[in-house]
Amino acid sequence: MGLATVFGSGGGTSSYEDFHNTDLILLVGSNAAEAHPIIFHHIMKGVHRGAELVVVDPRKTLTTRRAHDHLQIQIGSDIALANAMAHVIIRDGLWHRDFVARATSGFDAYAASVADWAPERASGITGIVAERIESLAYRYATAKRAIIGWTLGITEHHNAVDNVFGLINLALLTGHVGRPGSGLSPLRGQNNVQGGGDMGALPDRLPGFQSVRDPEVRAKFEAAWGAPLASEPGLNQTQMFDAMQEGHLKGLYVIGENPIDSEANGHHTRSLFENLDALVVQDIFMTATAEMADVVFPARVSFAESDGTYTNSERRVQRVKAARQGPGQSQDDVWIVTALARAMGVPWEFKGAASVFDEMRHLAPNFRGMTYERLEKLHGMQWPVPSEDHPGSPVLHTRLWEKQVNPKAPFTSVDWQPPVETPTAEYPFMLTTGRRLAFYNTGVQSNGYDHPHNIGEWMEIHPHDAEMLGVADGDTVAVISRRGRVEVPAYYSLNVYRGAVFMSFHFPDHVETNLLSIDATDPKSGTAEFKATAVRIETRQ
Amino acid sequence: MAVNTGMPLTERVAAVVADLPKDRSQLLPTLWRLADHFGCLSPSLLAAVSEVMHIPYAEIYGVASFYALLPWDPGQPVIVRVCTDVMCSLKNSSELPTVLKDHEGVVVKESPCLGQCDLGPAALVGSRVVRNATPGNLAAEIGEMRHG
Amino acid sequence: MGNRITLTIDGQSVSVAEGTTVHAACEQVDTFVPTLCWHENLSPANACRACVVEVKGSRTLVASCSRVAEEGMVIETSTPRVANARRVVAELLTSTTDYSTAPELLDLIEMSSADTRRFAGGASWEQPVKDDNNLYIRDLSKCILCYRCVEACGDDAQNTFAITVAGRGFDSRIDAGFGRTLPESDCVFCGNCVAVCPTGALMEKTEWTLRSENKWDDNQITTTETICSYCGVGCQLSLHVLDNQIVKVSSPMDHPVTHGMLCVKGRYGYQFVQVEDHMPV
Amino acid sequence: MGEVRRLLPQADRRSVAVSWDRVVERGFDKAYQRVLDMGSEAAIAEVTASGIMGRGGAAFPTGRKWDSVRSSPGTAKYVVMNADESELGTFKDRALLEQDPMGPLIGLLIAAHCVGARQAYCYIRGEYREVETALSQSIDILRKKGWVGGETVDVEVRRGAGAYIAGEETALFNSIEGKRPEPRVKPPFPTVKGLFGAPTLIQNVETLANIAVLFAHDVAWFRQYGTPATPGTKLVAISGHVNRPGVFEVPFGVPLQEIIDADDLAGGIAGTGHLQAVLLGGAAGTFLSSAEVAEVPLDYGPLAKHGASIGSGAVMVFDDSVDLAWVVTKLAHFFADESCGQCVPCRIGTRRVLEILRDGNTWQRESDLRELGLAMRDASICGLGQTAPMALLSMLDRPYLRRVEMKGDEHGE
Repeated sequence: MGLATVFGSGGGTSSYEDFHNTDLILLVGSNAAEAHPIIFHHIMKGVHRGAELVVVDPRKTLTTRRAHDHLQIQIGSDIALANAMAHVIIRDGLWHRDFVARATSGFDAYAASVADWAPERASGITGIVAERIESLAYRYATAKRAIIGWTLGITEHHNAVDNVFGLINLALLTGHVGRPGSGLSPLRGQNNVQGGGDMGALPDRLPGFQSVRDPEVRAKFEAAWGAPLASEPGLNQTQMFDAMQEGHLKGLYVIGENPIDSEANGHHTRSLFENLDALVVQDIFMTATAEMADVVFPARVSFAESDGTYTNSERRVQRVKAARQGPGQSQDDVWIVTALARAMGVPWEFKGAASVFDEMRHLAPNFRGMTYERLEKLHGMQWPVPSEDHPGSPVLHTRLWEKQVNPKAPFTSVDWQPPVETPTAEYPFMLTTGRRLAFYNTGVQSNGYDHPHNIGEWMEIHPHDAEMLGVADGDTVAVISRRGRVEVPAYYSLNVYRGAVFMSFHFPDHVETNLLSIDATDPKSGTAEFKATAVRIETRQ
Repeated sequence: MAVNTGMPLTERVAAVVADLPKDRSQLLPTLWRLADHFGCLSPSLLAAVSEVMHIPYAEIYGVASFYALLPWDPGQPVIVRVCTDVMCSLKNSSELPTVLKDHEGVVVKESPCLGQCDLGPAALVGSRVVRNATPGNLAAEIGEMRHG
Repeated sequence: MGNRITLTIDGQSVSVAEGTTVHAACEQVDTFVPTLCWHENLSPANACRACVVEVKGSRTLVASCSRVAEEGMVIETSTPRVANARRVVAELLTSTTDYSTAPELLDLIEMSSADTRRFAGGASWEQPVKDDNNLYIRDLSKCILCYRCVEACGDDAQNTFAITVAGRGFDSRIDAGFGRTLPESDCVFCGNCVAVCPTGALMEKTEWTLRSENKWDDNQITTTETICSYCGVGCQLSLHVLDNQIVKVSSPMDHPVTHGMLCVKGRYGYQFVQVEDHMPV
Repeated sequence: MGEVRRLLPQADRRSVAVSWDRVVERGFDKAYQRVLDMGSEAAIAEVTASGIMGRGGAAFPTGRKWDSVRSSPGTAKYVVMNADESELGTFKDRALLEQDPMGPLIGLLIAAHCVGARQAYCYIRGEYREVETALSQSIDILRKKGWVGGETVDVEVRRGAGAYIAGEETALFNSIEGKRPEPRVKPPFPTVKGLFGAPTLIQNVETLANIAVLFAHDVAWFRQYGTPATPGTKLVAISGHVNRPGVFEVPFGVPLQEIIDADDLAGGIAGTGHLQAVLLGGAAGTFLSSAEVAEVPLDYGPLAKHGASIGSGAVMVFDDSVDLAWVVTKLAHFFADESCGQCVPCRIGTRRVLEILRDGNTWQRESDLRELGLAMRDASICGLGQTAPMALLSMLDRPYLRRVEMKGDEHGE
């Protein structure tokens, strides 16, 4: 969202390979060693070649253990850090004057917006001493090449897009974008989040990030599809939930999602779904959501039982192929959607994923040069690939380094807002959530194998906090937020600071973590604030 | 999952090596310091070193298990290393371990050449070199070690 | 593309890019030099010494896998000294190790005419299989101490450092620290050690079980390349399928995202695909 | 010619070994000042002119090594004193450090100054704890004089922990770096990429002591002793069946027989009174028969003709009552225990050699032992594996040293 606004397309600007040849890697809100282990391999290759690794994370993680520097930031204070870094960079003249003048717009307003963000002020909010903020600003600004990577620690906040803008601003200020070894790298949480965006699974976009508001684009698709298209964006998920609440939205078709377990404020989600007139779920599992459905379409496992493509965090479009037969009457997603269309009276032909892809690439210039043959031969290709003789684009936005830059990349001033919930006497702890290495999301996939560390859900709590509460290592405690209550074993951990606790959301059958989390969402991206929930902890009587 | 170090031990270790830099090159001096302080090394001590120095536990073990002199025997016994290499063997040093094994609280080990070939048989009692070793002077040295 | 240098291999003049190893130079002229511990994606360990060649002017033989070619170097790959060294290396390894599932070692035995019984009968590596988790086993009777697993676990890929070479000399061994089981150790079960093991000392539990039941049949296994369905990294998977069941997952060593390495979910988290009762259909 | 006193001071010294007085008495203060005055380049030229070669065993020209480190690119450089003396039958560095620790230390400071190193290490064998203490005290004395620390060079003493292989220069670097002391592959050589990946000068204790006495005098003085090809003196450690075992300083070129027989040196054969053989150079050395001993001088060239080298300066003397196969078995035991385990020929080879010898099959399996030994010599990574079979091969090459086959266990193996 932030990247698309500033640069015109929502993809990471660098390749994994860029991590090998850079001088500074700044990870913010990312535990790559556990959430993106193979990207972490690339990061560490760079580290072994001399790059400095700095991690900003409220927790100590496997990633921070390998970092040269770990800034253990207070939950939800990233913008304060980013603005203070910008403050230092501008104050001390470390910014890239030529790049800023040539390739960006809005610098003056931005400079004014960070003028009162002295590191001392940010220190009080982030919990990081001012000298370390200054030092990081210097190192980032003076590095020959630098990459900022981030994950859900940045985007699962009520001000997620502002968080991203805060980081993009730093790259624009220093010219660390659009060059080999310098860039902005969002590490995507799910295997095809990028591919979904590529294919237009966004309310305001058609395939290839083409805007639905653009009449020329619409005309192109209308001609190809033989149907009129809405000229205004549809609803994002938050808006859908609001519409369900208000009773406008009465039917829902859910493909490959398990919102009953995965959405914040689980009790609320369930009540919304109960009030729907029709719920259709297409999935490979009888998930909690599927259990509520009026109709369930059994699907095939996309990566092992059907054909298609995924796009990864470096914009690499790669082939997915069926390796085995799906069970029983299951069908792949394209077949089900086609059959549904036919049942609704549209005479679509049953064609495979290849023909869908071919249609898409002829309509979306970024993908035009990708054929299935090329994708296989080259181990996937990184968009944009405008023609069939184009090699793909490892680095995005190199245009920013041309003599004439048009359009320019705008600075976006952002102000820090605390998390929607902050500790109170009644709810004195901040719960933050995240992934554990061996597990994934709501566990429908990762609970199928026998991992030696699978002991169900547990909560990490600082030993001093635990002792204060009279909680022994391993005791089961009740965790209560304004929305719900769960019971979970608490283990002592020095990975969290005092006042913070950590849980994952991998074992909803054991502990429904998301009953607690707040459904305050970012108005721009629709992402909920999973990372900051005020809770109270009670010993179980 | 890593060995549970328990905070107290980690903190104790941190205190014992407080003056040593925490970089990897100080690993062996750190192990020596801890061996001297605690009498011997142990798995939980190595786990504490891992925490304090940010070196993976297995790596520390890989290094520590290489060296023959680092002590692992708990109960603070006196370790006697008798050279049974060529030159000391010619002077019948290989008989000494048999004589010494009756001493309580003494662990006798055979050692490669101790570099005392002109004054063999040689032995190390703790870290003290005994030249022209006999059951008698070894026993005296062991006694001194225990009481002094 | 940098400078080029010229060297002589078995009397033949060869031009290679500066920085090329002697072994890679030999490959360029189709001169086969055997390797055991060397792996394309790992730092050379220099441990097995199967790849030694004679370099004119050098007192000892030279490990070709790590030695960088120099201008004017004169290399012989099959002198009597080289042949003796290779043969003895094969004989020493086979005297300690169960080499039944080690293809490169079997090749080395054949090409060097090694007598696998010549040094047998002494101390060996025979020991019980370590079966302490349901993802992979460790059969250290088959270990040749090539260091590959340690490097893959360490700074060449995973950076977990859960295992190390411990002890020394003949008693050197791969260890997670005081002989701990893997679940007790820092191991995160990515299985990258398994992926690079050349001897079958490390093996997926599924493969090991099927082999012990005589059900593993390479000719019946199909391999399909696809992409992992977990996080957004986009790792290429090779799904090995036997009787419509995924029995193993690996990744191609030349893939630009993975370089053959995966995480625990990608390598082992596939069981959900074939839980046949996952949906009442 | 007999004993010389250069590195080992006369017994009638007034000063104690660990003292500033000793530095002055030995002229080392003037030596150090002379180097500072003449500048690094001239000093290295003087080292080169002196013809000093490394005394650790490899006999590499010292001046050339210094030049190489000095000219290697890099801001951080290191010098290391290798005092990890653990070679079987070798104890000359221990004697030197006990009797005159200031000499090697001054040599170290001079070396650091000449190659441009700000950090030096003394790596000392773990068993030599008393020597370590003396060395640390000596460094403290030099620190108080401002010769160590501050703007000059800092010196850190590192104590080993019982690993012979840590005396191999690259293994020693790994040990200092906190890694397993496994040798590294060469090239790159330490002069280019050594400790912490930086250009490093590593020298034996005795070599550094020679540096100190050289600059306390001059090249002409230094070259008074020894041969034109091999100037100077050598410390030899004599043990076994001689009347006066100990460490002696002798000029290069002196006949081996004289070292054994001279009254002020080893004082003649003890035991049965009949010399059977000498094992020259330590565990990795070469057997010389009594006939060979009678004809060779202590010099690299002539010894090479017999396949031998001075090595660490160990001279182990055996009378004719000793079964050399037993000695070789002992050596095999040593190498099997001390192999780091990194490469196949050494890790498994040292064990197989030991097994064959211990089973008393030395002569029946002569060809297996030869081929195994040659593979170890040719294909091992480092000097340990490469030289581990040397004594065995030298015995196999000297049929007249064969005795009636005896089982190792008859000797209490």
